[in-house]
Amino acid sequence: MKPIQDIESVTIRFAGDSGDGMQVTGNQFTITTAIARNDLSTLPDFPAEIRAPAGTLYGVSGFQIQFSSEQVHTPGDAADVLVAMNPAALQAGLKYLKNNGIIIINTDAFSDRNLKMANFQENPLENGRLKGYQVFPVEMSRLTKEALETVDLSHKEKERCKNFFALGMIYWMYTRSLDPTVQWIEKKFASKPVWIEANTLALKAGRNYAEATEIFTTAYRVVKAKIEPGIYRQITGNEAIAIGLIAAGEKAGVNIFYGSYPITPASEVLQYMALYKNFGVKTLQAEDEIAAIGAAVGASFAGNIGVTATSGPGVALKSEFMGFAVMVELPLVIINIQRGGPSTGMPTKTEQADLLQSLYGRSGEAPIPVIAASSPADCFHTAYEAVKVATQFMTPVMMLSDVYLANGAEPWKIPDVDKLSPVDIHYARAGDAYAPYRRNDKTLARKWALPGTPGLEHRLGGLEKEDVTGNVSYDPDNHDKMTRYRAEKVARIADFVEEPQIYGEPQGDVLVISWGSTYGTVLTVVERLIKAGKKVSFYHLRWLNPLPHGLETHLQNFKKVLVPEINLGQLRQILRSRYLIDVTGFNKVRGLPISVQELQAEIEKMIEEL
Amino acid sequence: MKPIQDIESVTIRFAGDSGDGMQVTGNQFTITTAIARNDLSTLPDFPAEIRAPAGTLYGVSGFQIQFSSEQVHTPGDAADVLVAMNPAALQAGLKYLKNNGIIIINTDAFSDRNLKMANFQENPLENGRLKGYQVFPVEMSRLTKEALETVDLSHKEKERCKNFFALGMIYWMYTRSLDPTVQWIEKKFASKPVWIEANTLALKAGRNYAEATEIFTTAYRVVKAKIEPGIYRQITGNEAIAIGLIAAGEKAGVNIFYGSYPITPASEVLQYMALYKNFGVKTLQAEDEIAAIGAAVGASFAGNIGVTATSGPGVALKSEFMGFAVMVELPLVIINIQRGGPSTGMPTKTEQADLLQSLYGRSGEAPIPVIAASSPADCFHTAYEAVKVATQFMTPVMMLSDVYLANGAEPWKIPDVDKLSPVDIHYARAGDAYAPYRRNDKTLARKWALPGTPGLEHRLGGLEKEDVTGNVSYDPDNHDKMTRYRAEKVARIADFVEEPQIYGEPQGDVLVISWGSTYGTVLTVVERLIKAGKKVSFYHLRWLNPLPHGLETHLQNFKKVLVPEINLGQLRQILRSRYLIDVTGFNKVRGLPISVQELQAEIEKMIEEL
Amino acid sequence: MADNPAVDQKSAKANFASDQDVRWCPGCGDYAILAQMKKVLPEIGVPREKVVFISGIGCASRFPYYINSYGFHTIHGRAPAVATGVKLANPELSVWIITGDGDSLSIGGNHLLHLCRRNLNVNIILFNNQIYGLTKGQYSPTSPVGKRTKTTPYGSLDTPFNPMSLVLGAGASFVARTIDRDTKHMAATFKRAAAHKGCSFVEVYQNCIIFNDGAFQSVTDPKIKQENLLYLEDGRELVYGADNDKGIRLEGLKLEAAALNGPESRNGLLKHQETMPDEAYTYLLSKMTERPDLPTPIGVFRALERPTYDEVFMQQIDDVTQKKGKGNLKELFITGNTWKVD
Amino acid sequence: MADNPAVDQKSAKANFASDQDVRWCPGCGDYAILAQMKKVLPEIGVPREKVVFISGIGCASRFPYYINSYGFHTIHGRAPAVATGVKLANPELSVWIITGDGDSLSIGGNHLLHLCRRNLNVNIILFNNQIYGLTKGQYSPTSPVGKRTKTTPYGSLDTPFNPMSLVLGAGASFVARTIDRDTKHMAATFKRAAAHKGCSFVEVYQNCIIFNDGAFQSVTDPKIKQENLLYLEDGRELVYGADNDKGIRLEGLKLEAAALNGPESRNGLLKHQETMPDEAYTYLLSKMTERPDLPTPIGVFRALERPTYDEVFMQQIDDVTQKKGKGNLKELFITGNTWKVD
Ligand SMILES: Cc1ncc(C[n+]2csc(CCOP(=O)(O)OP(=O)(O)O)c2C)c(N)n1
Ligand SMILES: Cc1ncc(C[n+]2csc(CCOP(=O)(O)OP(=O)(O)O)c2C)c(N)n1
Ligand code: SF4
Ligand code: SF4
Ligand SMILES: [Mg+2]
Ligand SMILES: [Mg+2]
Repeated sequence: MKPIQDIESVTIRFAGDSGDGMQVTGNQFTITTAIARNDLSTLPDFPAEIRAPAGTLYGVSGFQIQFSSEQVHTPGDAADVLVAMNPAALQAGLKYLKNNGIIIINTDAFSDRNLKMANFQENPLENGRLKGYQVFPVEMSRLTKEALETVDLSHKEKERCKNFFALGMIYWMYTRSLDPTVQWIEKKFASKPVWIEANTLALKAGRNYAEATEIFTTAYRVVKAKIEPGIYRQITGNEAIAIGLIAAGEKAGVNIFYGSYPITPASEVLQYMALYKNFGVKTLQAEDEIAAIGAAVGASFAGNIGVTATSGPGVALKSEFMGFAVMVELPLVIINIQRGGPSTGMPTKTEQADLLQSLYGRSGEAPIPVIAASSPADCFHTAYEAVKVATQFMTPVMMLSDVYLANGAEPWKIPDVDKLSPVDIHYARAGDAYAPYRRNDKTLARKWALPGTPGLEHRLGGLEKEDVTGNVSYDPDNHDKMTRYRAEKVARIADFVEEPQIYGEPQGDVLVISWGSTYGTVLTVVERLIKAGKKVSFYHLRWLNPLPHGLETHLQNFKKVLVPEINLGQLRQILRSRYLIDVTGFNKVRGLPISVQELQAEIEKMIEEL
Repeated sequence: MKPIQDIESVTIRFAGDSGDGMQVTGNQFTITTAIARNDLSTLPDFPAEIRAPAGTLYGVSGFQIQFSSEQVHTPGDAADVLVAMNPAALQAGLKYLKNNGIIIINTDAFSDRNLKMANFQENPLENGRLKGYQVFPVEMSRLTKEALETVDLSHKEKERCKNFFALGMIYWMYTRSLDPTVQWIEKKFASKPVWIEANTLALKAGRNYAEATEIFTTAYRVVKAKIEPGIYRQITGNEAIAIGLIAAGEKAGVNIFYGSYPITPASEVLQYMALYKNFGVKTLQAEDEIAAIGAAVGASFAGNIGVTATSGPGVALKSEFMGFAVMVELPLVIINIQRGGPSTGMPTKTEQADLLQSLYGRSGEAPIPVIAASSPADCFHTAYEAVKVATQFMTPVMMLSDVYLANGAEPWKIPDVDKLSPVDIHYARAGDAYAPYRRNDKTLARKWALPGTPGLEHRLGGLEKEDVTGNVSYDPDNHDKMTRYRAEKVARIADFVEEPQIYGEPQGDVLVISWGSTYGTVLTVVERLIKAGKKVSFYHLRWLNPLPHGLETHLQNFKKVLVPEINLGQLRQILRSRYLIDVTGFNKVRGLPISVQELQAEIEKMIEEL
Repeated sequence: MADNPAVDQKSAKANFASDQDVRWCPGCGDYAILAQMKKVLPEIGVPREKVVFISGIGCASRFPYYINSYGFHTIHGRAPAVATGVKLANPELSVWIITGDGDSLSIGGNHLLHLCRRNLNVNIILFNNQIYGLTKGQYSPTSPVGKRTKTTPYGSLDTPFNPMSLVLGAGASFVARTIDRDTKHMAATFKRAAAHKGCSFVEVYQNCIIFNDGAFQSVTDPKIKQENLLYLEDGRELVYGADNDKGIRLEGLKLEAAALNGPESRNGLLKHQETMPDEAYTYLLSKMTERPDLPTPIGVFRALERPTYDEVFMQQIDDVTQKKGKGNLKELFITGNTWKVD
Repeated sequence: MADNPAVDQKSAKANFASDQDVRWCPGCGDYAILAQMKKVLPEIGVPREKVVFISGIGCASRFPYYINSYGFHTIHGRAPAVATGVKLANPELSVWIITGDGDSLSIGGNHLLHLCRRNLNVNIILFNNQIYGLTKGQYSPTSPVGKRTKTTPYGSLDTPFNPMSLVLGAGASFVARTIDRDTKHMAATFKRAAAHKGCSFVEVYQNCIIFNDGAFQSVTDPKIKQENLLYLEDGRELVYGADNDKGIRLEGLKLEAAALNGPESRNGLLKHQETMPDEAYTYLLSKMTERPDLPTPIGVFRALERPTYDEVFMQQIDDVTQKKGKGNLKELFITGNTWKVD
């Protein structure tokens, strides 16, 4: 046996042509790694094109995973290992690879044509271009076909199994069991036994090849991480949203009405919701974003919980109805899965630049509570909480996610259904003396009166309403009063929702504040800096509106406050205005998550300069 | 002759049924007053309903004018004189009247039916309800009919002249000449001589009645104000916008393309623009707000200057295209005539609550310069400047007005056409080596290449563009760079536009900062306070984005900074965030202008508490 | 029928009157429509609490405030979208959409047509006054070419929509027209709309006395209307005129007006069929208003049943539930690849 | 014609090729459409710099990037609005709208129809693949009932739009259909669209090989297409089938397929007329795709001239200018009641 070396954490990037099955490969590696009890985080990196011609640079499909014996919060800035199935994958993948990183290459794909398409003037395997990396050239296509000699498939079909050959090699390198993947193959191809045979053979052949050949000298082991006991599954942000919404609907005992119009990266949520009709979920693919939210508002009026999801350009279209929902004070959840903007922008790239739009993108004083998810699995809890607040306060709620969370996946500890917090709804009942705009003392919420209930007939609309009665009113003082009620109602949400906990000491040199998907990066950096003895702490905002009560004190307890954001400083602006504190921003608008390395460097510099 | 008393300034409110001709009466009084060389400011107050049933409270139509021998910046908080043509007008008008104010009443309209409709249990002329006012009851209907005895009109028609009778009385009271109105009547009814006779007779009868009857004891005189020499006309904000746009188009030598969808209070601008086709103005009443801005963007692409106007709910719909315009960097002017919100809100009432929407109501980082008009006449200059900046910087520009400016009118000193500042455009020319996104060093503007020009063929779109070439690019660093370019381009506008001047001393106790239509109120208050020896100064923001360079220094030179706004503190929030200064807000969201009195009280209190 | 239907009806009518002051202009055609609706509602057999009126923005759209049922005055052009949500959330409700020509054919055109194609079981009442009333007199997508309005001071250039052709092109299953001044006809038409299972579209010619008075004079002026109106009745020939002395027949694929002056002159007269499966017939009816030589048809153009959207929508939910079993959260949570950490 | 048309055409075609990599999926029907467009453009007699392609968002809408003319890739559904501004700003431009079935019939339906009614002189090419391509496979307003897609895992419930009936209902003056696989027919159809003065609407059946492969198999599969396709030619009888052995005749107001098996069997066959003023004829053609027993017509359904919007729009400006004199700023400023202060 070759020697086995223990290491703490590894980042692997699988890259190949869109047709090379890299997402399957990545997902299989992920599950196996999770079962081996490492902590992990993953990120697929799809091409923007639907199906680019084979071999092109823009057709490269990637999948990155970081796994560790410690806690992991990001898929890793840069990879230790790059698996490159063709020249384009190599070309595109090199910039993600660490110096001295490992490259495993399918040399069979290095034809002149493919090299040219990948913008290589010469074969990089031959001209020293890969100096400084540990290169493992493997004739994967040929070896796969050889291993499958006896299988009853065409040459072309056999070659399609080469991703399992590659996976087999990586399993050997990281001392992983093949069993979970073999079981998955058996289930997946249950109706096509020949493919079970082929894929399993390829997988094993890859493992055996790595074990046998002299080019692989060492295998690695990442020991088990301390992970909370429980049942886990791998979940993407979009899937988690769907499940969170359904859970909230079930807990409330109310049907979810999900009206949406497809848009990257939100379409998937509609696709998931449409599957779950047996939960009484109602899905409508409307003719546009306006109709989608309009139907959701209508459904809320009639007693379902209206939900709609979209991305930036769709939010713009929905904003008139969001203002309307503020006026009629009905429960509604609007989900914005942010992407690179402005305009059509970079639809498949991540960004956090819709925060100010969420807060202010409506005419008049139209306050809406805003909550943001911090990780793929957290999308479940965030969607759940959005529904809960929407019904409790009779208000539209905006939930923010982004491309990175939507497509990214991480292990989700499956919660106990019975322990989910209740979703309470205050209905007006037949027989009540109903005044549509009479408010609850504490929440300021009005009551929900459902059409169909005798005696509660009433009329709602977008014109200003008289306090209590809800009749149309142009009275100046009433308008001022109602405007302040609407603001105060949203402000009071802070009295009811859980406050975030500060991570690290309650005072020190630098407080890092984040929101949304930068959570993982910031947590990783702050953990490292604390380990290194720096006086750095971390406060992650879940609700962006209203801000938590405790925030102000925290801000005052640090010499510097840093807000890293994938925008030009939107939360920073809010905090400065609200607390008059000279908050510093760290802003990269590159369509990519902020990297651990660059953020760490920034904070270290900040501390030095104190 | 009765005695004549000199006074400095007067506020009169004409009020009657929608059909009573109060707007005509008010406008005539205004012109006559302007010709008599008083400074003045006016405000019509239409009912929200199209045509409410006669005699109802919500059918009252009002017109208020303040005129003075000093400068006047508002139509006056409260009236010295109320002309009430019926009980509803009295009921609705009382709250606008000063204690001990004068009420001139058409007693003929005080039937039981009318009293009831006006919510009077008893006749207020009889039950002492009007104690504390100087009441002048006049049988206007009867007297008018009598005066018109010889005229060949029906009784009903004759009665319709009673507004001129009322106007005649007021002319006597303020020692005004009847000539301007007589001339106007002659022109207006040139084709209907019987109406010339009738209205002129009524006017004179009113004057003579006031002169003769004993109930009017004193006439008043407001001496001439110091007014800049020039030719003047009365202009409303909406008309001024139309003329400003046309002037800018003429100066630029480019057709204005005005695409719009009717909405209160912006429809009038379309109505004016549609009249001026002989200026080559192109108007399109589109199928909705989205199509309206879309057509405007298309027109800008093809070489016209695209303009669109709307109000809050329409801005929401236009926001996707505004983001698109940011991306394609074409000149475009979006005018938002703000009204009470959120949602349909209070469509005929004024508000300043769309500032944050203007700044942030788009997905992604999508900066748009924002300019706000300060008075009806200033709408001319603001619209002109919006076009100028849009073409110079190749950017959409948002111009803000509001209901108060849109409907309000004031004397406009007609500018010298030849002295209007030039509107420069930088075209790419046939033969140029055109790179669509190559930028001007100073303005960062790209050049405008018009379809039809050989050799400049190029393609624009909403996807992120590569620097210089404008090709579609998903490159991370390019995106960051372009995002910052777009922000920087807007920031640089501050280097080119005129800085506002501070009014009052450059340092002191309180600096009042305003934007938009609160200008008049703030100026009036600050003038008074300075006269009273207070250390108060005033800085009015014309551009809200970018903010002027000099602002920061001013902010630091005062102990307190106050921002009065008809919203919950939107500019205040921007200033706090930008300058970290504890700016105080004065916020009334009542659908009405802030009153001079309440603001003055607030500032006085502030100074006391210093 | 009750013993004293007159009294019953009156009380029932009051039953649907809300406590809000009606604020249309005196003389507006909207009043007559409101009166008929309040009269019809008690007769359609749906209790007040199950009736929902949904409107956009415009004079017409104030309607819901004046009916004592559930009401939703939404945003400009979007009532069909909101109604879709309401009906799918609770298919038992009787849903009425009230809209104007600007609301439904200008800004809201798309939603209206998608509603028609989906065939949601709701009733759409379009108050067509060929003008924007609430915003004070701009032209609308149904204003005729040449019309001078505030925004077309030199005459409108836009060919108007033919609302009937448009909704037929979108597949509407029930299409009818009535007139504000013809109260009985209007009441009958509303009842037919209510009775139709599917999306009912009713165009009401409505006079805006302030900004477009007399737009429909040719069919409302008692002196001339008989010559210009064709009452559609299922199974009856297309005959009109004060003395029923004119008829419509088909020449090739074209409609022609014919004088009826003898028994054989009736040959070839078209007979109205609401359920005519031939697309062309109803379409030709819709086009009659574009032909100065033909009368304006009013009544039910088409009443064809096909599955309603709410029906198949709920059915699919039931089917899936039947097949998969009622959803169970615990099971949903543990779908996919799971693993256990102890 | 040039001496060597082949060469000329080739160079001209290259002339309209842009320098951008074409990024549709290999095998997508869009490639064929692009190729034909590049072939046709040099032949319509408009120089490159006067050609503007305007699109919304979708796979189809990437089209402008690949043509070396002026191009504008705008926002989802709104190309007709943008095109309206472009054409009115400069009526000399040859304006082409490229759109998908989702872009133009879902989110953009209203703009499309308003464009048709106004009859702006532009060309609309709708790539109908009965699916949302760019967003990866959701159903569209032209997907058939029962279609399983990503958002309709249990089958679609929405009755699809018939794009042809819809634009006819809106008053479109030129309506045609062609197929990505029939390159010659496509080229000819594009030329006809370009030649039409007014708003030309062309539906192109386009195969999305990834998400909806074979949607138009019945009219593209060489083995069966002859039986399912009806080529419309002005003045020619409605005859189809591999051996021209079938025809369409009118039974009352209904179309019927008839076997042609003798001279007298041809009696009563309909003859195609692009300029048929009878509304019903073209409408019946549009409805043929809803009839399983009838073939799918392709070619020009209708080409009727009526005044174009850009024409009357510019004319009105001229007329007013003629009447009032060219606008003069100084005069404009001093309009209304003025007074002088010295
Ligand atoms: C988004 C938006 N755009 C524009 C308006 C202004 N608006 C209100 S009603 C209306 C049109 C009214 O015409 P119509 O629908 O025919 O109704 P009518 O008043 O004639 O009954 C318009 C343009 C609005 N309220 N909201
Ligand atoms: C406002 C907005 N909503 C949604 C989208 C997402 N989107 C892009 S293209 C598209 C539909 C594409 O379908 P189709 O128009 O048929 O074009 P195809 O891709 O099939 O050619 C959608 C929903 C968007 N870009 N913008
Ligand atoms: S404006 Fe016209 S439609 Fe509106 S209420 Fe008045 S009369 Fe009726
Ligand atoms: S997804 Fe379909 S329509 Fe889009 S490029 Fe691919 S094959 Fe063509
Ligand atoms: Mg109308
Ligand atoms: Mg499509």
